[in-house]
Amino acid sequence: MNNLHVDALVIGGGIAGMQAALDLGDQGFQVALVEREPSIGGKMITLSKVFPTLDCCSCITTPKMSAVAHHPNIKLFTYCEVQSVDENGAGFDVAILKKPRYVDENKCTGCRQCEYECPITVPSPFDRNLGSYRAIRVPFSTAVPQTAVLDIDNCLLCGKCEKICPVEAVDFTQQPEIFGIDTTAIVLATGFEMTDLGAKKEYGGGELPNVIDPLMMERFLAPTGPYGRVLRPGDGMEPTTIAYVQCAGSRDQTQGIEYCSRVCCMYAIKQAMLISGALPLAEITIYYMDIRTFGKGYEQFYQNAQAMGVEFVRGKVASIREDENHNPVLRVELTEEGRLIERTHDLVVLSLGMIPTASPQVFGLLPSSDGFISLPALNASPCATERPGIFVTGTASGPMDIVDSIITAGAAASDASAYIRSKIGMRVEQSEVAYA
Amino acid sequence: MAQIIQTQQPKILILATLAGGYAGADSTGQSHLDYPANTYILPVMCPCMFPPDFFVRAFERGIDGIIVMYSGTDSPYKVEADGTAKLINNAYALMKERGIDIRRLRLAAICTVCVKPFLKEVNQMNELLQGIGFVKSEIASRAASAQGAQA
Amino acid sequence: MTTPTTQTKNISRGEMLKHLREQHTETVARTQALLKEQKRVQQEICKVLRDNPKTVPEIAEAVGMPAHEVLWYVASFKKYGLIVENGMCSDYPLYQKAQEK
Amino acid sequence: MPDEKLKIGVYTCYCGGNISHTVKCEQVAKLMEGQPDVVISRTNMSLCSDAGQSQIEQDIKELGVNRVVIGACAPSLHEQTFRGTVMRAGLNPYLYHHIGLREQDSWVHACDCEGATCKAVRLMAAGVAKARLLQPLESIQLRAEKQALVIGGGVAGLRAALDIARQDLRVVLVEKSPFLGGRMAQLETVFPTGEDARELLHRLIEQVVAHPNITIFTQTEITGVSGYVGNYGVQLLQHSRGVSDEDSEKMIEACQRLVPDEFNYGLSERKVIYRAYPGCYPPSAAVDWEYYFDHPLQVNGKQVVLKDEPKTFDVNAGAIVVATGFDPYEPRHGEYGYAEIPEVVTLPQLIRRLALKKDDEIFQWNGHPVRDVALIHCVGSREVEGVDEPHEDGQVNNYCSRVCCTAALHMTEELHQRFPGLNIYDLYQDIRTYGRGHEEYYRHAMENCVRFVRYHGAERPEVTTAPDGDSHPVLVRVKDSLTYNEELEIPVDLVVLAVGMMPRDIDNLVKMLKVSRGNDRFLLEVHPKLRPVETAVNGVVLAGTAQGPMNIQESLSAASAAAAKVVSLLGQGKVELQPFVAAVDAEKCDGTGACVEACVYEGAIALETFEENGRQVKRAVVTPANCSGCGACVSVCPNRAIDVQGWTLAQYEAMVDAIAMDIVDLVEAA
Repeated sequence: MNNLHVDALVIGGGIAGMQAALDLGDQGFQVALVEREPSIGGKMITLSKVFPTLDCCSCITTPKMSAVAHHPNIKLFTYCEVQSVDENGAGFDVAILKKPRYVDENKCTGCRQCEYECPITVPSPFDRNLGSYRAIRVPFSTAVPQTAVLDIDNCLLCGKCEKICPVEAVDFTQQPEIFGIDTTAIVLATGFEMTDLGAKKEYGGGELPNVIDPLMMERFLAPTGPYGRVLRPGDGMEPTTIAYVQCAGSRDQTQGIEYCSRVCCMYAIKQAMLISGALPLAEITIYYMDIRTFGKGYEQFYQNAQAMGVEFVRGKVASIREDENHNPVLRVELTEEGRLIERTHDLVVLSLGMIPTASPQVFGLLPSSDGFISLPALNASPCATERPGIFVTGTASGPMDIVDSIITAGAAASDASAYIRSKIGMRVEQSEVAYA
Repeated sequence: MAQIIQTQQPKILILATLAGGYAGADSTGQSHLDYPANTYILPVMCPCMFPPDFFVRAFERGIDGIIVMYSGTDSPYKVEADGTAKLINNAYALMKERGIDIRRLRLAAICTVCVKPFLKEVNQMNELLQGIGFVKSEIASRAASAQGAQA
Repeated sequence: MTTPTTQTKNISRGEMLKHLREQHTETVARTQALLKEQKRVQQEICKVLRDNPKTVPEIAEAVGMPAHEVLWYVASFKKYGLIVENGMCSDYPLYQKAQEK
Repeated sequence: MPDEKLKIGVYTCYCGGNISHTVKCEQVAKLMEGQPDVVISRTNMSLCSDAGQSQIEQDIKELGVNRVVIGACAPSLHEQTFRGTVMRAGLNPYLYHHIGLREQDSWVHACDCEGATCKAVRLMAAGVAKARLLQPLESIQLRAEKQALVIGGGVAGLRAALDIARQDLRVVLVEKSPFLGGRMAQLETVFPTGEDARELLHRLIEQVVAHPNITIFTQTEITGVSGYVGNYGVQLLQHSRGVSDEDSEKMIEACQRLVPDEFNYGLSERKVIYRAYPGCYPPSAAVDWEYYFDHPLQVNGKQVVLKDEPKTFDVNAGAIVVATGFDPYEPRHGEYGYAEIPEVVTLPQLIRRLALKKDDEIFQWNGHPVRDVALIHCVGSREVEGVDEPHEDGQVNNYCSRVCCTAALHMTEELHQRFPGLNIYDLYQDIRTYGRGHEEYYRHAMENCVRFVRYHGAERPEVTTAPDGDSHPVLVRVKDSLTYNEELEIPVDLVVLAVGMMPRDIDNLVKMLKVSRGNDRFLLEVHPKLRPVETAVNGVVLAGTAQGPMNIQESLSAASAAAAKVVSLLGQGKVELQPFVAAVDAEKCDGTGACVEACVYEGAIALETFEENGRQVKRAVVTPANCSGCGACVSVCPNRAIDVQGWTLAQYEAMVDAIAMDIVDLVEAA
């Protein structure tokens, strides 16, 4: 096993991981970035536009993806998973599983001829399974690297892709490989998943086709989304009344998720504004208990949404059923009026919360009671974990939005670089001028 | 290209500083606020680089109105505030000489978040130009009347 | 290093696939069934769309499938250029067969 | 190179629909094909993506494109990105011109697709016209001072200083007051851990003080800033401490003059020779010169009058971290009865008061026992223009201050623990306990029978003095939307205002540093996601609450992120500056000296004598590192012999001509 040596290993290629890698690389450290998916970009690259600036999300993410791929100090490993992390005195030995892409990364040019040729169509998780791609494909249009990946579990093994590939990149002989990276410090940026759409049975998520999760709505609003417009997935209708149910996956003891997921208020408001832009006649209602628009410029964003006519209704949604036309019917307790009402909408978005993606045990760490990595010194070193040399950033350290993820990425890079320097000694040359 | 049918509109050139007006125009865009499309914004570092004849030349080529959106006293450049005002005054003198309505040139301090002032300036200039018409006809009629006077 | 690999690959390409098929008999059987089903649905939907553009519920009724499944196929056909959107009927976009290139 | 044939590549970006929804990009691209010297004109869904960038690289390499024109989002977002792209393809990065078609076209002319398209065509044609005149430029490399200046000795400044120092850079930490610690020192415990605030703070201060790379200046103001990234020159004015370590006790004892103690928000008094709090750093007392007024002291039988002898220091710094912090919102007189009714206090005041009376078993205020308390959220936060009264500067605080909800509920927990019988009414709009472990405070408050009352922003609670003879001194009137807008009249003994955060009065510093403020008046970052801690001024970064409301954990993260930026910038000991400085065409210069006269930058331009054909001639010579690129010299040169590189007059004239041209002519040209 030929070990690669780096100063820092960043695990996770979402926005936090990319930013941490860039901040470390810019300081002159050698960095390896490991991503389990075939492309970096994380959750952020799937989003439409981002609050509070309403910048096109791709415009913020893709340059960072590109910068990571081209950075002279960053080595990128996609489609790789961390197997184990062992201390070796000077740092950590990390065993990494490289999953077979069945495509030679050095040869593939991302021309997609294999994808067009492949006869099997499968649901695309990038589009929350509402869109599709082929069993062999470039994961999405802005993927980095622009390299195809073959999904062997859905492959006919017909060999058409291999035949059509102009550069002979398809390689059925690939096998899973384990390789090692030894590193002085580790930055965990393993990110989040949405809470389960079906977790709250009475809301009908996963059962009712027109009750969806917010990442689905992100895809509908994105220019590259599965329908190219906002349609409800039940029957392809352009919805005219859309409801958001806030705290559908947070602040809920019955789901075992007692914390606030921090982003749901803002993404619901943002999506409401974007829907108003895409469907000017749409009526959008947000059912909420507390609106938490606490970030810089966020309160004004909320006020703008109110001015645009987005309806904010304070109420507890008790249950959702559907009528004979598959329209979701919400039973809502209006807390300001003290009565129960029923309202029918064309489409309902459950504002789900965040749970951590990776189990911290893989990294020899214990989770806190909320499931996220425990932060033993959050008011002194907010990125430090229980294990010296391992730092955490982004949503792996708790729910947070993109702005906060990017800030904590800088902080983790700062903490990690101080740690690395204390371990490997001073490397940067001393300044010529002494301070008087 | 027949789809692009040009409706004749007066043209407004906006020379906007990167530290002021240009960023203000970007802020206006980020707020998705509408203003007329006959506006052409060129970024400048500091407008005190333009000699007065630059403006006159632009009018003669068919630019109907020019707004210099500078950063005023907030400028990162020491000379911008006073220097630009002086240059604009010199340009006014030259415009008078050539018979160009001096209202066609405006100096306005626009900051990075000056969305409302930005819109006000653009709309005011646009209204003015709708009233006083194209610069080329103004120059032509002045020239004609000058010729007439000579004759 | 590239050349010998390519050669080996060339010689054993057919055998390699055969070997892999043996390894993945279950997957292959499943995906073959899936392919058959996808082809059938594609033919049916394209038949329905041959003459007039239709909405997803109309297609669903014509082919006897749930509307949400039809929508998934329609989105996929649209992505890969088999069908195109053409106007709206009330709140529903209309789809029709793409012109053969 | 000079004779190389021009080959311009033009790229019009859809920006994922942001541009193409309004601007007919394909038409724009088609028209650009016909512009002079254009060899390729393309559109792209997302030019900034890796695939988009690769396309440009490929065209440079394969088609020999040697000038690149891009129409996309604002240049502030991606001009740098594409400079990198063309550079990777082996082209000089300044042979590229960027046009903002999104913020300045598609987003502002959404209702006028045709007008927006015409505008795009003219702007792109102007871009091509400029591109034809672009010359390769080399960035200016300057030695960077491997030292950073950190302004502010609160938790963010301390953390930033420590993180920078740990990376082998030197740090000068400047604090205006005589003591380190900032606002965090005024807290007792911090949420959500309940740790002792000053103990945490002191651990950080100890590390900062012990670090050999950090020099600390207390009682010091910034009086001047000059220079630029890598080489800022900063003038410091340090007031005398007035008291040495050894005679601190003696002097404090001798001092008789009292002033309100800002550490306790005016709830107590302190001497003008003082320590902020026991255990503060530096440990020696200091003189508060603002209120000292030559107060004579009796020391060892002698009368002593202390004198402030301020010293000035010049410090060189490659980068500056602004960590000037916040002020708690000070309510107006009469706002919720503040400063008129003695039973109305702010939350920070209550924290100090409870700390001052740590051992009290009974909660007393203004002489009466406190049985019922009303806590009002969002005081000085979430104000609405047109509804809430504007502040002195005419603005309202329309932002959420982020920390007050958790801080207020943290307080209810403390009150409940210390005074279990206390009734607490919590008047709020939305409870924003968003952080990890914050929601617990909300849950505990409900378990602890805090009575929550929800008011609407437009109908804020009213606080009045109760009529004589009432059971309680104060009445709070509020419409409670939790009980269907019932109008409540709550008699209480104390009203606590959960005040928000205010940007500090640092106008002088803002002017000196030339940084800008946002709509909320906090200091403004370049972009919340692309460059979240950097200001528009190269080398000046933000840390902590100077940028906006944050809690301690967030301030620490922001400070570390700012430190990472500073280290990236200065770690190599050199910075690169853009080459946009004046350059003289020696052929045209005839030494009038008009440029030298017009220039206000020291050492930027001078006349030098050269020998030309046996004659002594004077020619202007620019020193690039000192030139700001303002161009004052350009407009005064009678011979057009001087230009700002990359922004030449000829380029502007070419752009003006392209804009002035009729579209019909452009179409014909195509």
